[in-house]
Amino acid sequence: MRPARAHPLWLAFVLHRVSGLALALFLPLHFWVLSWALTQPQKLNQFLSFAEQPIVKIAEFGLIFLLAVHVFGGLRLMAMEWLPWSAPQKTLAAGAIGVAVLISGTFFLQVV
Amino acid sequence: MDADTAPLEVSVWRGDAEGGSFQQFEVPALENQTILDVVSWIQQYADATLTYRFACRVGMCGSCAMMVNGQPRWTCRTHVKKVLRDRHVEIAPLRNLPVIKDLAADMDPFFDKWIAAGGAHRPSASRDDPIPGIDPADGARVEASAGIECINCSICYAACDTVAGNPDYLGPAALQRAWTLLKDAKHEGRSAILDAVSGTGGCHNCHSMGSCTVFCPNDLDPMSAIAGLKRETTRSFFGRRK
Amino acid sequence: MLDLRLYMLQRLSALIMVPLTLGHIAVMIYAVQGGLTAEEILGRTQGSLFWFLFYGSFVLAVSLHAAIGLRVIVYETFGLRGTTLVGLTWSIGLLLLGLGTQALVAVTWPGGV
Amino acid sequence: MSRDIDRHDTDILILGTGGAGLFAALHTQQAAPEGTKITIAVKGLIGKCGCTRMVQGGYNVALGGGDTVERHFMDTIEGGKWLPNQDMAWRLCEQAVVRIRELENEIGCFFDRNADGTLHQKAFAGQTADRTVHKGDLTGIEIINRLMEQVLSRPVEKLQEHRAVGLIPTKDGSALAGVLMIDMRTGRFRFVRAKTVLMATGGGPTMYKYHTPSGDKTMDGLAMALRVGLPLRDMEMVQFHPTGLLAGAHSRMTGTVLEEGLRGAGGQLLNAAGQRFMFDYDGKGERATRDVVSRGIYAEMRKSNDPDQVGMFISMSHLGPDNVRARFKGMVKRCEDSGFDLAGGLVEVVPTAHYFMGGVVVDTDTRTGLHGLYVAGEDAGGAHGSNRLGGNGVANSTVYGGIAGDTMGADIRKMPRLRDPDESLLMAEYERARHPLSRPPDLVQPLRNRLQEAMWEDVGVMRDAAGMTRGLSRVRAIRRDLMDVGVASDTLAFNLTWHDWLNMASLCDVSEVIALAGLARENSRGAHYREDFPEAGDMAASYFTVAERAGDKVNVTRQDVDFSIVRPGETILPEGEPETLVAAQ
Ligand SMILES: Cc1cc2nc3c(=O)[nH]c(=O)nc-3n(C[C@H](O)[C@H](O)[C@H](O)COP(=O)(O)OP(=O)(O)OC[C@H]3O[C@@H](n4cnc5c(N)ncnc54)[C@H](O)[C@@H]3O)c2cc1C
Ligand code: HEM
Ligand code: SF4
Ligand code: F3S
Ligand code: FES
Repeated sequence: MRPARAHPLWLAFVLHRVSGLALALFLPLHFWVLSWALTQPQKLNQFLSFAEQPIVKIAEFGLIFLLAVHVFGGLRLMAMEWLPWSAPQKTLAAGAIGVAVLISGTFFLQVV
Repeated sequence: MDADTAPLEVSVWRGDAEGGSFQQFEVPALENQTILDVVSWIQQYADATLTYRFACRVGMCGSCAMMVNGQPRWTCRTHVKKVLRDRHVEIAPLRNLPVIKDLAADMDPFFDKWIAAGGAHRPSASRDDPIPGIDPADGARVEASAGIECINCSICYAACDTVAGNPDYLGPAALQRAWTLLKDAKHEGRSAILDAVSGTGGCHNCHSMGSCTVFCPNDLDPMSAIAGLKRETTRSFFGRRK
Repeated sequence: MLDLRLYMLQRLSALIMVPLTLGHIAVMIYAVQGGLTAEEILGRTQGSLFWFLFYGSFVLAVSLHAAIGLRVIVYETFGLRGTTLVGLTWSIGLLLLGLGTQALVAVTWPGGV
Repeated sequence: MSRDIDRHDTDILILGTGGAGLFAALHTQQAAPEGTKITIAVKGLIGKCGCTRMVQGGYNVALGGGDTVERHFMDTIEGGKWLPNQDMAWRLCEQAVVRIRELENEIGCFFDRNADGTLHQKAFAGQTADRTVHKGDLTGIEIINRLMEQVLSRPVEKLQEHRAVGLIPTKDGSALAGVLMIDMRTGRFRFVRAKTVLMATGGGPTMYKYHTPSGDKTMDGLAMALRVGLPLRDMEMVQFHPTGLLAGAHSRMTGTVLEEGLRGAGGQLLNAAGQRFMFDYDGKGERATRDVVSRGIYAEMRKSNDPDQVGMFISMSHLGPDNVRARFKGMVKRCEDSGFDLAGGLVEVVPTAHYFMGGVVVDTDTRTGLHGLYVAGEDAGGAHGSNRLGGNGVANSTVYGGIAGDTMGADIRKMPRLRDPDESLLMAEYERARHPLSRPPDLVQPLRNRLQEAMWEDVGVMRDAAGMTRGLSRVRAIRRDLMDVGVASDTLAFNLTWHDWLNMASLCDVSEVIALAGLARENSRGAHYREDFPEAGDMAASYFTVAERAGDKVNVTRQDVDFSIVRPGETILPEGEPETLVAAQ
């Protein structure tokens, strides 16, 4: 009994929620790893070299992608809410994802 | 029987507030048949106890909305051809509202929220005053007029996942009505509207999913109206009320 | 659920984070060239008031922002409400703030503590 | 058994939430003393049923610019072919001016404006001034939505999906005690006592094969009034709208209105051979008044008499499909949803029963002959005589609904207590409504189809004595058969089939009166056209019909029209006033 939701704005919402959620789950881990800098720098280094593995790179790519998607998606939302209403929301949503792909792509190209 | 005259296979949700399940019916396929006609045929000829609701038959009263193949629709204006999948169609009561019986939902929560959103006009003049001259092309009036033809059918309310998850949320139609009043030069005490839509169930809960706008059979755009409310409330938050 | 106050907090914290996250991503793109080491990171950040303020405001903003965001998700998907919900919001916020501060100190405090 | 009836008390009870019911609720709240309990009961959901919501064209009101209340009044009287109760018509025209200001200023409606900010007004057929205020072609939605909001936001008790089944007088018969209802959602009976009751259930000639009103309207009010012995006037007067959609007998879309404006804009009516025919019937062609065009289409249908090709066609495409699509967006979309191409193709149309001019005899304050009972809106007879002008229907329901509210609010001050019902009459109504529950279940719908055929064929657009007599016996036979059709009684909660049965009972009872009144009027006026008496008769000797039940019989008598304001052939317009202010099309 769910309405068909496969329309662009709903997908944009899901993407924003999933990315937000993923970021919120990732962030404590990130903070934790960083805090090793103080107490166990060698462990941090171990981690960082472990992070050189391709599979981890791909995961990082995903993470940056999510962050970018979330940021630009969020900007889109705030633009829609606060700036005088502009109709082509769907284009904006797509644009935000596009930019995200671009940035994370750049990042990916940098690391490999 | 050829493909055109083979009966329709219709799954209809039967039950009440306690719960229920789908029941199958075979309904003769006829020309110019709407989903309301299908449901009516079942009640008139197959199962006299089937409950549903309609009044105007032409998309004006907004009392015949149901879920058709999982999507909210005015059944009186939904041609069978448009929704038939392989001769099959599934009909259920409108989502996000309590069920009274079978296909009839209880619309009271929807209207309670309409009022709670400040959706009733407050007069700034009386019957003894002349009718105010208002330029129909005035910017605010154009915005009000864009949302005024809502027939409170609750389709958008049923389509919205925020409503599904958040029982306090006033929902798209009520908020859109509040927006039209905010833009109505005749409405007294417009700041009261901003308060009414800023509470725990207010416009700020909307995630701009846009299903309301996609599904509104009247081509209205509650999502933009809600965005407008967010903008105005934000402005007043910073004390830049005009 | 979300009233105007929480909404403004979430949006404002998001706005603060926009330049911060974009800046962070930019630095990362630059920094990862040739791999990352702890020394490299710390060399850049330790003892820098700029980076302290930069990441400090991020930690503050994100604690607020994520706590409110998760509160909405938990409310809408699990129907949690009342004091449980408020408690959960605060716990998430404080957890993030705590871990964040720890990381912040680790990365930016001059010469370690 | 009376234990099966919930008892409930209120001070003021309103039946129906159309323009009349909702306005009454608001006005009575303003007029009644503090602490008066007001209850509104309705067969559907508040504001979402009834016909006021379906008003397209608009609201007649004289707002200057040359137009006057006098001119509106004269149009109403002449439109009604001198049969209207003139005092009622006058009050309608006069109060419409106040009501429209109230709708705009207090209720919050916004009607279409001219570029200079004044109200836009247009002319329906039969009017001599641009008088009709509107909101696009969805005027009723604007009016009812705004009214509904006002009522929903006030402390009025709401009994939704409560169907009134009987008016219950006191033991001595001198006054109304209350109303017996069925709470449709639970299927339980509820008797509501009230000091004053407004009946505003909106008539609704849905006993015709083709009809426009909403599905909830089935003449319940007039059938109830008949049973308590109230006189009903002008019962032969059924207005047909010329262009109802024909989509097949099985579709609820059938009969719904294709708007008047289509013909106004130049839409053409074609027969099966693709030829225009309206000029054979009237010099104005498709732009003639509703009754004339309805008869033209009906006559043409009878001529062709082809069971496979029943209706005529409306054609718009010569105006340019894109132009039509732009100008009649809603109509084009509506047709499209039901599978027709209005902009580019042909849409099959038939005359369709639209409005019921007949109703309960009331005074200009909506009081009836039964103390405590008030009637307003389409349930009340008199204001329109033999024909209602387009735009006078919603004006009538809102004006008189408000007046009813004011009157009840004032009268209740003189009514210190609730009255007790005649328990035996209460039980009789209860038994009447339960009748089908003790018979073997059978289908109700075939009877409804039979009734609609009979009324359409024999008491429809064109009538004669033989036809109406035949119609009468067909209706009576159907009524008898109805008494043998049962409804399964295991689930009474929201049992629509039970309500279909009750609808049929009301429709049959009123259909019989329509045929009797039709037989009693031996001339042709307005909506009533007799092929055996095609002349209008002497205007100065105009009479209206009054039907009243006596025992098991309904008697129809004739009463002379009281020309209290203006006599036929005269006018109250000042000398030298032009005949019409409408620029010739
Ligand atoms: C399609 C259409 C278009 C029209 N267009 C115009 C127009 O452009 N201009 C114009 O002036 N007029 C128009 N009319 C006529 C106009 O709508 C009516 O004259 C007027 O609105 C009647 O108002 P009312 O309040 O008397 O009844 P309604 O608005 O019909 O309301 C009747 C109410 O009574 C309720 N009811 C019925 N039976 C019971 C019962 N047993 N117990 C409890 N409640 C009951 C109904 O559910 C409903 O709520 C149009 C009518 C139709 C059908
Ligand atoms: C940096 C810029 C950021 C911006 C502009 C931003 C913007 C937003 C906005 C506008 C919302 C509200 C969405 C809605 O109500 O529909 C939101 C929700 C959310 N954000 Fe962010 N955000 C940012 C960063 C982050 C970060 C870093 C995290 C993770 C820790 C995060 C986690 C969340 C979560 C969990 C939600 C809730 C999602 C939901 O309600 O569906 N955000 N964000
Ligand atoms: S906005 Fe559209 S979908 Fe929602 S209630 Fe109004 S008409 Fe229906
Ligand atoms: S679907 Fe719901 S979330 Fe907002 S944009 Fe519409 S109300
Ligand atoms: S029956 Fe009125 S909108 Fe469908």
